[in-house]
Amino acid sequence: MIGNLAIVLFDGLAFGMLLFVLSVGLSVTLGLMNFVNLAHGAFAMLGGYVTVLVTRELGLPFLWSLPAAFIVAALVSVGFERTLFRRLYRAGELNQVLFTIGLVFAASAAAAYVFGTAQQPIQLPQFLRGVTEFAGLRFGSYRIFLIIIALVITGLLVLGLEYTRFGAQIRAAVDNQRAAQGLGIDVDTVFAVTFALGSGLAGLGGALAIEMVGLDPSFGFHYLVYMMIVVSVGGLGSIAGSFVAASLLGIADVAGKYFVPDLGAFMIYLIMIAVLFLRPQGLFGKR
Amino acid sequence: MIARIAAALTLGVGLAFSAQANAQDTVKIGLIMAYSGPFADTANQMQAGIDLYIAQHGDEVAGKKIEIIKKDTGGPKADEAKRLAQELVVRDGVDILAGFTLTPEALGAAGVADQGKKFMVVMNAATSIITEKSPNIVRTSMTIPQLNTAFGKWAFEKAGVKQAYTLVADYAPGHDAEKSFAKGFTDAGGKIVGADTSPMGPPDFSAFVQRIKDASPEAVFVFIPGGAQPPALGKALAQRGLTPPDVKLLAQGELTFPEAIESMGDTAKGIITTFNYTMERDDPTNNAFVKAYREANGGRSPDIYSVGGYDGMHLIYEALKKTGGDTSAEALVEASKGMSWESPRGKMTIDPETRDVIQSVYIREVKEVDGKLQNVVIDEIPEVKDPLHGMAN
Amino acid sequence: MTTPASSTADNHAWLRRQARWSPYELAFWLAVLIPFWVFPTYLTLASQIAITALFAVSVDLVLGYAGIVTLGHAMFFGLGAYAAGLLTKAGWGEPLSGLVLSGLLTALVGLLVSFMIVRVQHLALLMITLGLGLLTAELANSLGWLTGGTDGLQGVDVWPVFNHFEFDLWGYTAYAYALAALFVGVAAARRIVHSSFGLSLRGVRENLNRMPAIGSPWRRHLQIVYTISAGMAGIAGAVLTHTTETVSLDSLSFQRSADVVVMLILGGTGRLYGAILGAAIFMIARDQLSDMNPQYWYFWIGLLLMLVVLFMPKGILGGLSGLLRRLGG
Amino acid sequence: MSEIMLATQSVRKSFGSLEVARDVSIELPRGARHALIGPNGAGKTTLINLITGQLAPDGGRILLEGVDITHAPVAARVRRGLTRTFQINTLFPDLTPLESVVMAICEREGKAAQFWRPLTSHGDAIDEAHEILARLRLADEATRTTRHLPYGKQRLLEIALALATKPKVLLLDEPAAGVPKDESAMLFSVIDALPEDMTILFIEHDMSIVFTFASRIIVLVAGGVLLEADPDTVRSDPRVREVYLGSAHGH
Repeated sequence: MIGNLAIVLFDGLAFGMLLFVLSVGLSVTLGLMNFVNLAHGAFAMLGGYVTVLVTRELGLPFLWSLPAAFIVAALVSVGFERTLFRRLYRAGELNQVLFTIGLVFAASAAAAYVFGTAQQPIQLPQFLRGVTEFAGLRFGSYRIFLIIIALVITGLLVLGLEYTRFGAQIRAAVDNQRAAQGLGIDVDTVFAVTFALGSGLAGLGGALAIEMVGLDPSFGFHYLVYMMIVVSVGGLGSIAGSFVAASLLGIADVAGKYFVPDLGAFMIYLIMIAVLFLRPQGLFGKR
Repeated sequence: MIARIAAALTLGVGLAFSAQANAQDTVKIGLIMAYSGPFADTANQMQAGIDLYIAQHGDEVAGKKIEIIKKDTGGPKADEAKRLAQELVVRDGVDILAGFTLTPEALGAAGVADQGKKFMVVMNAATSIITEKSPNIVRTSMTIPQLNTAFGKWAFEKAGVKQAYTLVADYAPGHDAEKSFAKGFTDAGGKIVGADTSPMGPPDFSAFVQRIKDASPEAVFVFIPGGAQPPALGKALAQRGLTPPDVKLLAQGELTFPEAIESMGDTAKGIITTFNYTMERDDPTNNAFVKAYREANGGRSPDIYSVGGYDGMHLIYEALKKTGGDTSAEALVEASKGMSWESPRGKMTIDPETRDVIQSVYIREVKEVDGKLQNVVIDEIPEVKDPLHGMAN
Repeated sequence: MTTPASSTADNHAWLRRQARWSPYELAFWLAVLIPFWVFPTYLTLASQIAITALFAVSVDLVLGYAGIVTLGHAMFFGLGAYAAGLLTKAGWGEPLSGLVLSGLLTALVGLLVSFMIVRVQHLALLMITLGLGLLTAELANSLGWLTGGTDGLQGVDVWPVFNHFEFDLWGYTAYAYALAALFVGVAAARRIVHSSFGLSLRGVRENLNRMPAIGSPWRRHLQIVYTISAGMAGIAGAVLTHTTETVSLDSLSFQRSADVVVMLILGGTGRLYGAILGAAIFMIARDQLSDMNPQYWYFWIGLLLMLVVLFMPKGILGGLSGLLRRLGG
Repeated sequence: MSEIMLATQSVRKSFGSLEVARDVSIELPRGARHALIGPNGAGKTTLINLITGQLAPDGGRILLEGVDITHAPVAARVRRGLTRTFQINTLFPDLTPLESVVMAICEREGKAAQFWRPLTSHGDAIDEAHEILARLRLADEATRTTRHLPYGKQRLLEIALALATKPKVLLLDEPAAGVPKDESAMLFSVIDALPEDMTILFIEHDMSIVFTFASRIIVLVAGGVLLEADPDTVRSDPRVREVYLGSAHGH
């Protein structure tokens, strides 16, 4: 029984970590830049298709495709940010919503046109397939890999934001744009780099998601809701918040399905509503 | 200002207003499917089947030209399907309504086929009651009870499974599959030791797979929609060691679609599924169909949706030949009843009473053939009818 | 001090002018009758536009006038649709009373939900409305014995309107029925918007912080408008049930909630007619584009949304009225 | 002795370790024209927030006409006759002054929730709004959108909105903030003309205005009341001088 519980917690955590990698970029851009980027899921989808192309068409190993997914998603997003999104920073939330949802429509259609509507299978390296036995329990190797990646990302982000010059610039620009400009910080560049970082993480998340949840042109819509749940429950702009929220939701979802299968579909939503009703700013939110 | 907008709008509609060519020498077929949205792939495969049939057999039947009009529901959207059916009838003047990848959409449009007296060919949607909604409806796919009741019986009698656990997706087809498999299985003498339904959200099956493992059944029966779910479930089962030969894994054929097998790898070996069409079945009609289909679709293989569309067009063509071009629903339904032909799936007959297909139910197992994993037919249950018709009421 | 140029009589007159039916409005309501004679084969589409427009107007009341951004309003639309459908299944197929009953039921649910809604704002509000909507959809799926699950409700049988007008294949009755519902809905919404209550709602939207400082029980205002809006959305859903005799899970779906908000922003919020225009443009565009290209049409819809944001940030109606004002000098 | 309209009794408030209100006890008799002064950061706006309920005090009581309102919500206090204005314009940018004031009157009269009645049927409210706007020299701008009004007019509208609630006690938080000197004198003459039985407490930095219009002055320093006295006493009090000089040189 204890063993079962351990496995359920582990599986839930792994699923949560996938949600975390997919969402943390959105939390950063929404929290730091006040930009409602519903196209975040579209950048995740882009990362996924990059992985498919790199592994299948170029024949490179899966691990190589991960940085490629990050970089391509980051570069494409920064292109959009420089040319289009930046015009919307002052345009109000509703216009940001309309514009970015329009982008998701267009991206989804483009993906269907280029890659077709079928699911995209990928081949994992041998060491990520199958299971790793530990204390008599069988843990999915890929899930272990996911958890490690998520922990590394969390560590890098927290360190980067707290202890680097650039992190300090981001925090300054968020607190007070004008003051930051006065201090000689190039706010434009800070925003662009932050945006690229956030979208790059989405691309990485999309690449990592294929093995767990598949990839087709509706990915950008499908996972948007889950991303927004993680971001709102965790609290805008909080990396630790996203991490905790994603873990909580992943574990609660799997544990709920395991112990009370009839409530399985409701669990995530019930938790979200309860958390936000009691703490509208999210678990780690400041406002 | 508002008047101007209204004027501009009506002008826009006017431009799009297509003239109602009601020429005597064409047969118009309106296809209603979810070409976009989460079920787009089903529609695309079916469309490819339809296109292939027309390419092979020409677009003229009984001296009339076949004209196809495609309508996207973006669904599952019952109300959209109904509207599109109405518009196809009153504006485009179609003679035949066809397609219908999704059950709610077929049910939504059924009333139009009845009210508008149009022949309606359901090429996929698989809930039993659809054909009971109007005498003008004929189906060329299958029903879920047809496959799974027979499969349940087979599992007990032929595979020697005594007890099984069922896991189905939490939507109407899943519930149908659970019920019909259990019916066939328990009627034969088997025992269901547990039953779960998994939500349609993100495909994370770890909790359900653990529940199955806790129950340590002899066999697991699974029904889930195609797409992202099959590989995810296959992998989750493998991680818990719930794969053949330790545990018998039974499912409807979506679980072992080619993309899913590719993604699952060796863990797919030994999965036993039921379907009314198997791409790998060695048969001259089928081999020719598969070859032509792949050539026309950049290497993509056909599936049951493709065959549903292909056979649906065959039914329409042959019925039109029989009626000599008469497109009235009455004549076409009469012509369809009892029609029998060699399809890529094998022999199929339109049941004159229920207007559903009488066909073979195939039992397949994933095996390695020439170094490649694929579904191999291991048994065939011939001439199976839908067991539910006449029972629901 | 000289006597003020304006008098209180001027103020009365100015306020009356704000609320008056403009000639444009009258022309609009005449123009929507045109399809009966000129485009009789588009009446089913027109009826669904009218239904969606009524739904969008209900969302405009809460989003455009009271500033409650909701991503879960399909909850009420779908509840109304199911209520109307279940009523006919229970043997009462009379449509008009069905509308009223469905509207009352959804208003009641709206009232209950409103106690929760008015305690949160911003992202939390958005996500709670979204969560409640998703929960309702899941609930309808799991109550298959009542709702028919994903297959949809079977056996919906609606009696003729006024015991005389059958819902015909062409959609004459459907369009007339939906249009009448839309007109009544807009007239009611107009009255609400141009009441002292409507003014207070605009106050809430414009500056929530000031409302308590002028003694306003603004939470109660929001509850009232949310309840009215829920009832109106429910009626829109019931009209869909009556005109199509189908009820399915997608009436409750997140996509329907999101689409209606997209249409509303597209047309322009806080203008009532923006909701109607947005619904019409979105649905006509979708119909025409998907006819041309059933597989990839939504690429062009996406492009349309992006272009509207870039060039008409106040929505299409906002953009048009701005343009007109500039042309008029 | 005239009746005490508003009283605070040992009101306390801290943000973390920072005490922003230290046992503040003040009393405003009916018809008072009191000024609340003190250096930046003395806690003047915080005190108003505490009195009107935007902030909840950590301790102490607030009485309006002898009734304990310490825990009443903001809107309830307003309906009892305690209203404030804001130092930073807190207006309705897309409404006209006429609409804003009519709205406030309808809220006061409890008619705001009558969604079935056209606005134009509230004739008395419209007339009263005109009267208030005229009194604040806003009649000519009554139907212009607020966001397009000159800043000085917007400051007047701040007061008009407060007056529409028919306050018994009116707290004005720097009504002339950001207004040029000549205009601010005009603004205060408008305030001075308000009904005599209205109890008024205002925050103001310009000492000449304070000494002209206030009958009594409360000096707040570091969250506590340093002194409450008539203008002459305050003017000559060495501690007040020190605080102001000290604060001027202090940082």
